[in-house]
Amino acid sequence: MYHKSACEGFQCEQQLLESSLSQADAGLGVVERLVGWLRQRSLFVLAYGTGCGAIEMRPLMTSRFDAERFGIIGAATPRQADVLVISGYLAIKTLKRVIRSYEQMQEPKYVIALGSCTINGGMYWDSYNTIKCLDHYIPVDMYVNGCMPRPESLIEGFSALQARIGRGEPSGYQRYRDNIDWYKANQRRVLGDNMPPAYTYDWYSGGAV
Amino acid sequence: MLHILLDSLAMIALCYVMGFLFRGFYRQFNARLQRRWGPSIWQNFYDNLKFLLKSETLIHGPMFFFGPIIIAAGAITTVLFIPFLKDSIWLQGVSAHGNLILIIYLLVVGPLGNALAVGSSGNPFGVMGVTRGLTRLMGLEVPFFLGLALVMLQHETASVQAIMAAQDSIAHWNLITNPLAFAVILLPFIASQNGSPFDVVGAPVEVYAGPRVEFGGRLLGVLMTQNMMMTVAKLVLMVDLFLGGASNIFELIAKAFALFLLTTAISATFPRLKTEQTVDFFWTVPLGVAVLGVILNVWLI
Amino acid sequence: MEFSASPIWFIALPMLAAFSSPLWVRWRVLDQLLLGIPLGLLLLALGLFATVQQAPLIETIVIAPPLGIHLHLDSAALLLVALFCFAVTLVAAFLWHGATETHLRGRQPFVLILLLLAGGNGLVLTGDLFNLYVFLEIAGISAYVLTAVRDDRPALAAGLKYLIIGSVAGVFFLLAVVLIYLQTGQLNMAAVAQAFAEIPPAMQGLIAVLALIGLGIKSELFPFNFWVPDVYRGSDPAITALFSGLLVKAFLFVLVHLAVLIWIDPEIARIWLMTLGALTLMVAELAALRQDEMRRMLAYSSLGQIGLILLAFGFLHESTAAGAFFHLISHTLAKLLLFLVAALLLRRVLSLHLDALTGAGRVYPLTVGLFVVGALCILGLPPLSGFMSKLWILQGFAAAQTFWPIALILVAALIEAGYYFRWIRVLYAPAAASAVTDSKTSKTAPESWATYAPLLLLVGLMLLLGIAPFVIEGALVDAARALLDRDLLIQSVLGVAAQ
Amino acid sequence: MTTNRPLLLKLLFLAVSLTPTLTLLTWDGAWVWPLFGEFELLFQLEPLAAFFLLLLALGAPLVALPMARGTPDVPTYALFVLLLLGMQVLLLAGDFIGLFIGWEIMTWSSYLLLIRSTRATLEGAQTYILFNLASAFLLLAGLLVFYSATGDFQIAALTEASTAQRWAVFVLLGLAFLVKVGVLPLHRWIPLGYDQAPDLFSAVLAGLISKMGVYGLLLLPTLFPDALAGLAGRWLNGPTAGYGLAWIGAITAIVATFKAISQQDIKRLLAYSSIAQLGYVLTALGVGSSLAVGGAILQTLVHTLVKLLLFITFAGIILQTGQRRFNDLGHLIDRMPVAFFAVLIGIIGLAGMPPLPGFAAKYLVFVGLIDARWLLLLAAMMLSSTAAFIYCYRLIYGPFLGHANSPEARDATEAPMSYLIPQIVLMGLLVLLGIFPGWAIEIIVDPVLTALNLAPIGAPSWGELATPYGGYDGVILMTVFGSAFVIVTALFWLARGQLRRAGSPYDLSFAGEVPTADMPLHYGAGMGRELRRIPLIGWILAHTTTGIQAGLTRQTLATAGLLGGLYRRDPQTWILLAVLVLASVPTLLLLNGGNS
Amino acid sequence: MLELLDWLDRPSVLHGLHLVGSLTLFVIGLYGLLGKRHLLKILMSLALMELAVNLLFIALATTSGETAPILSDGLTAFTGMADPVPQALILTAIVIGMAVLALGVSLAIRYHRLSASADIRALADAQD
Repeated sequence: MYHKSACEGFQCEQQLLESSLSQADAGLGVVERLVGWLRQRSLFVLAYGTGCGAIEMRPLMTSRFDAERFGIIGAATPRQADVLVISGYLAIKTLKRVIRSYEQMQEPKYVIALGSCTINGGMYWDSYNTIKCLDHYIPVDMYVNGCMPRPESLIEGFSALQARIGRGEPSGYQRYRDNIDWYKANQRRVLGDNMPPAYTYDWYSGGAV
Repeated sequence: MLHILLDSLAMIALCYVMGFLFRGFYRQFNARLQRRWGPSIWQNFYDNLKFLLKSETLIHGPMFFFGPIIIAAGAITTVLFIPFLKDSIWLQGVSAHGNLILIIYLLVVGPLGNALAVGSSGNPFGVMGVTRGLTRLMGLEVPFFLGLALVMLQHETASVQAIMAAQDSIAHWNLITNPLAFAVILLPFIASQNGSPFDVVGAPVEVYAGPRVEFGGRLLGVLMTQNMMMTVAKLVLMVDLFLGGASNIFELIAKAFALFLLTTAISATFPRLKTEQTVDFFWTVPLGVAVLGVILNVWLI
Repeated sequence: MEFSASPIWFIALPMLAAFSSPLWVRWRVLDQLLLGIPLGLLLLALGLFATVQQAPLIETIVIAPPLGIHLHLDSAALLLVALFCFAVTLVAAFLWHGATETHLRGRQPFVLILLLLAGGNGLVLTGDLFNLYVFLEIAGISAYVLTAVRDDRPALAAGLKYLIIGSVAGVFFLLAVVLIYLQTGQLNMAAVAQAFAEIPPAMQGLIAVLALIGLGIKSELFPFNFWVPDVYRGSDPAITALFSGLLVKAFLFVLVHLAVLIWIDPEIARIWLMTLGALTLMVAELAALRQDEMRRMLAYSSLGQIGLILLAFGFLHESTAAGAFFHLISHTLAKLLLFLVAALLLRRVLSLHLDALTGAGRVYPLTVGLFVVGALCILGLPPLSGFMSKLWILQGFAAAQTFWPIALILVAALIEAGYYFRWIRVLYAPAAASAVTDSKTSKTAPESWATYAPLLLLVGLMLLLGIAPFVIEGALVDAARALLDRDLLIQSVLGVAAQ
Repeated sequence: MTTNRPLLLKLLFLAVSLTPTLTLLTWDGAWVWPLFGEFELLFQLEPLAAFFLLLLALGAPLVALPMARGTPDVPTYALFVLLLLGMQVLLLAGDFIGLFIGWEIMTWSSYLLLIRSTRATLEGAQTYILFNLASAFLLLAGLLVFYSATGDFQIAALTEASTAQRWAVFVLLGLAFLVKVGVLPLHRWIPLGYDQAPDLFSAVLAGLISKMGVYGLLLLPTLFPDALAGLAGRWLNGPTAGYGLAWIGAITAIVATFKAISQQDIKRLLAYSSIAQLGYVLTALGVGSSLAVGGAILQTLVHTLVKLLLFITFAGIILQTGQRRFNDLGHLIDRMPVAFFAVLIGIIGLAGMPPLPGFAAKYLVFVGLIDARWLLLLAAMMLSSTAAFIYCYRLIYGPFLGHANSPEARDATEAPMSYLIPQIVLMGLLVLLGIFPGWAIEIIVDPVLTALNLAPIGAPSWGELATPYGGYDGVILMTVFGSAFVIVTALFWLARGQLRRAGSPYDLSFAGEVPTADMPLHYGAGMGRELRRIPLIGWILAHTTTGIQAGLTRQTLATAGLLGGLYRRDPQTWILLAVLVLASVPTLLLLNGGNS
Repeated sequence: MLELLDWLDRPSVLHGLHLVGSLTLFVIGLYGLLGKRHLLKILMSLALMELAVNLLFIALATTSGETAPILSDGLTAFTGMADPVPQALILTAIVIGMAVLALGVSLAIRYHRLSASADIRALADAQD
């Protein structure tokens, strides 16, 4: 948990990431197991073409690699999507759209980040207008490394995500919900006043209807 | 009472299962045509259940919530007003209290209810989709209804059961005795199934603007469910009207599947039309054939 | 002196009263007499209906016809006389209460209105052609002066115009009378009627055309009625009400009467009269469409109705003629109402132009409401009398299987609706024009109910005749019979049957 | 006591508005009023007229109630009472004179009511009155022809008339009633009039006055011995003359529907939809069979209820917001829920969807058309009734869904109680009739059919609508649909997960963008515009009769100017003309051979 | 010469001459009415026309040799007298014509005083 009193800056973020990834299996009931199984068999992907990685989504979806056989299929709008794929570097201008799209997705929702740029900025590490570490802004469930990662690795990534879903492991959206202040603070740091409107997430703190 | 309840449940269940399996088949069929493996035939179940089990659903007000409910209720009502079997007390629903014209109108009750929900979401893209849908409906309904009217005229009744009962052998199938009517109806029927090439309205993946743009979570699951049921309901209606109905459930499935295969083949072959092209097409080709059919049926016979 | 119910009273009494006006001025009973005389005559006329129904009253002056002059009071004449007396009574009542215009008070209008009444009555009653000419001029002269009585530029211009065109009409009519006398040696209408057929046809035609022009000008028929809008526009609306309600009707009656009486062949008379009527109707209604001045518009509408009445009379059938009489009455009622409304409006606003009256209905609801009622009556919309009279005429045509006049009348009514409803719409326009409200404050005149009483009486009569036309049915049918039955008239005057 | 005067006035007005009800309940026997000659007015209540009187009895108090709101407007009250009087005279009349009197009183009093609106333009008012008077005069002409054939004005069959007379009566009276109903191309007064009339009065115009045209059209076949078939024989399974009428109705319905779709103003849209709906009625009347006429009667009833409901509701909305264009309203569903349900019920009735009685009416008409084997007409009707879905959707989307597009729409509140009560009553009636179509057939339609010498349709039970072509049961339909609705809702609530309401109307899936208030998010104005790309619709929408009418007006005015030019102000010209006539007549006679 | 006078005395010739003369007068009056613009001239023309009609009447109603229709000493029978009716009528007509003319002239004078114009076109130009 992120508490301002407990830690400061980079250490806290590191701590947060480690704790979420290393969470142990909770005891799952039959229903949860079934639900998880169904969820992992059907992933609707909002393939948001933010960067050059978008080019790799086409072979993934079409006949060559045919992601549909794993139940992975495109979705037109964030409302229907389960997985948000951030395909490559993320300009600050795009970040706002990505955040908004992510917040508009219905839980449970997952994020797959594609390529090195999302991990550490990659070749844009010193660019003034790309973000370096996506995880500071939205919770990433799966990083797929490479520049660019080939469709095979993407499938690998999806499989890993599916496995995690099947196991019922807590995923990024819960983290986002729990640490909304931190994420928002980070977002505000790069976006300034140009933040997405608050009404898409403010019910996190206000309680559900 | 209990009989009707059981019967209704059986019809709904049959529709649900048949619908998802048929759609699953359709996906796989399409994938094979595209030299892919395609998803499992059960994939639609997974999708549907996943949506029904989403933990969060966003609504835009009460009407938005009730829209999918109305459309689902409409689908169930439609299913129950269509007799599935002939000469049987099972799978009849309440079809004795309805008729063909009522069914035609019931087919559009749901979509219109859903259109309200789309409107109340406030998303202009959704409303654009609704307008496209209504436009397509306007286009397809004319030849569709005219074809049905030819059948009604032929049998001088609007009761589906009576029409079914009249087709006691293959030679008396309306497909044989009134092929023009079938020819008229086939393409509008595909359009009413939201099948390619007339599927620009609710293109599930490619087109952003469609009636479902704001639906997510469990509401989308409800929408998918009714869609599958409606598909089967329309297929069964066609079987009843043109393929002589069915005496048992296997015959029903076989005939419905045959018809489904035909529509699938057509869908997979032709590229998508724009809405106004669709309407224009329906008002020229099928309507032209229908007028021909009217001339043949009314004046020459 | 024993009072006898003689037709001479209808002419003599107003004349006597008019000529002894200095006396009345001294006694200050001008207003009372102006109201009382026509009212008395009206009562007299009403009392005479039963008598006249039996046989026409004939008053010979000095020598018996055909040599002498006689007054011939039959049902038709009596109906008109009663109508004229009523019209004058009503206008007198209107003028008595709250006529703010000084030129409409006092001796001059008193004399002139009574003379007009005498002239009108004389025109209708007389049985002698030259006497007819004299009454024509009496009525004419009083009308010229009444037109000009306001004594300002427009009124004088209108009066002069009226005088010139009226004198021309007089000359033409006189010429016709002269020719008739020269040809037949007779002036008595009945005698002329007997002798007319022996005149050479060409001369018959010439006489007919001359008389037609003379009377056509006076009775405002189409190719001769171009003066009407100007004169109606120039004179005071209250006076114009008399012209439209009294004078024209008298001349029209004379025209039809002479045509029926003198012209042997009813077919030719029918063609001429109906053609003229139809032309007058259509041309006037169409021309009225673009009028932007209320008095002009009413003038054209009046012309149209005259055409309609002539069309119905000209058919020379009993039922259309009865309808025409009815329409004559209801037109008089409506036009009185409309012109008096115009007079009322003119007391408050400076101009009766369409633009100046925009939104007047929201400022003067009662006055403009009365205008609407009058317009509805003219248009022949139930439940007002205009509807019943039109229906009567139309069913007369329908019963005779003649459909072109029906089509014509209905089309004309539609055109008429076009402009009347335009006026109504503008009068009730939502944006109350500042002109109306401004002039109200400047020329304010609190109106008493007495001012409206005559108008409301008119509305009541329209409603009564519209809902219960049977109350005057007998009089109308008798009048139509008397007008159209040539033989009966000749017999009653000369004591012999017509040839 | 002066303080109570407005209240007393209102109460009096409301009481008078109940007179049609009173007439309907108490009028029996015949009342004769003499006119002149052998003519007399005969007032008696025939079953056909009783049906229309029922509509009047329903509509009048429901409109009067909201009308009585606010400071008393005496002229309006008086004119409304006159209007009611006129319509009652029309309906009670047993002869054509009475019918015509009622017709005319209705016409001019409605005109005077119409121009009380501040929106009425000269063009609109003139169009309204001239079309209506033209209709009245056609009626008059027709009944004069009728009189010339029978020598009587009593409404009875023309047994001894020649063919020419029959056709004349048919064409003249038919045209008169068609103008009132507003078929194309005689419809132009309807959009203008309905649009510009005072908002509540539009309800009367659409709901009641136009029905008098239907009354006339129903009366028309009774004038001929063999109904419409007596005119020109039969075609397929129905009367030939009716086939023409039916096509007029169908084309009217199609064109008016597309025109309605393209309107931007609510009241204009409703006006065009009225034209279209009455087009269906005309089609059904053309068929002339018991089923179709029954459908027509039911459709008349439904259309009255629906149009009253919609116009009163929208009058309430206009009252509350001052806006009347689709683009200026929006998202009133939260603030005016009753109005929303009223319009919802209204459009379901308008579109003829089950389970409301509009469907029963359409069902009967469809079956009638199939029975008559007039299938092309069926297609035409189907086209217009499915296209009607689009304008129905606009009706509910524009004002109630989407985004509030004006400040007034943003802060509107529900209309006053006097508007809501009629809405609720009408909604209840519609739903009731929808659930019990058989009842409507038994009680309302069959007496009229019997009076028209047609076989009654009959109904085995209240809920069931039965025809030789099969039927349906409104109760079962409603039960099944209701249970399905309840079950699905219950299942939905039982399933896991939470529902969350969007925090803002702008929380939209918008391709990642954030929509703002200045974006055109409300799709109220442009809806249906893309239909123009369909050739047929594009052609229809590109053509109007405005030009014809304007041309006619221009020509008439030009003629008027020409003739007015004759009326010069110069006395010498007048004299010259007189002299010319004097000179020309002998010349003409001479040329003619002097044989006069 | 006497023959000429006798010829002229023949009723047909005399009447013909009177007819032509009075019609000429009538036409002159008509011309003045149509062609002149001054109000007084117009009124004079009117008078002229009326005069023509009167003349025509008188002239055609008598033939030469007839005496005045006055019963006096020696003249006790109606034979050989002119028809008295036209003369009586014409007297009336002249009086009426006088009255109209006087009225017209007085109106014209009033009008001239008010508008400083005696042109008939000015009358026509009076606008609303």
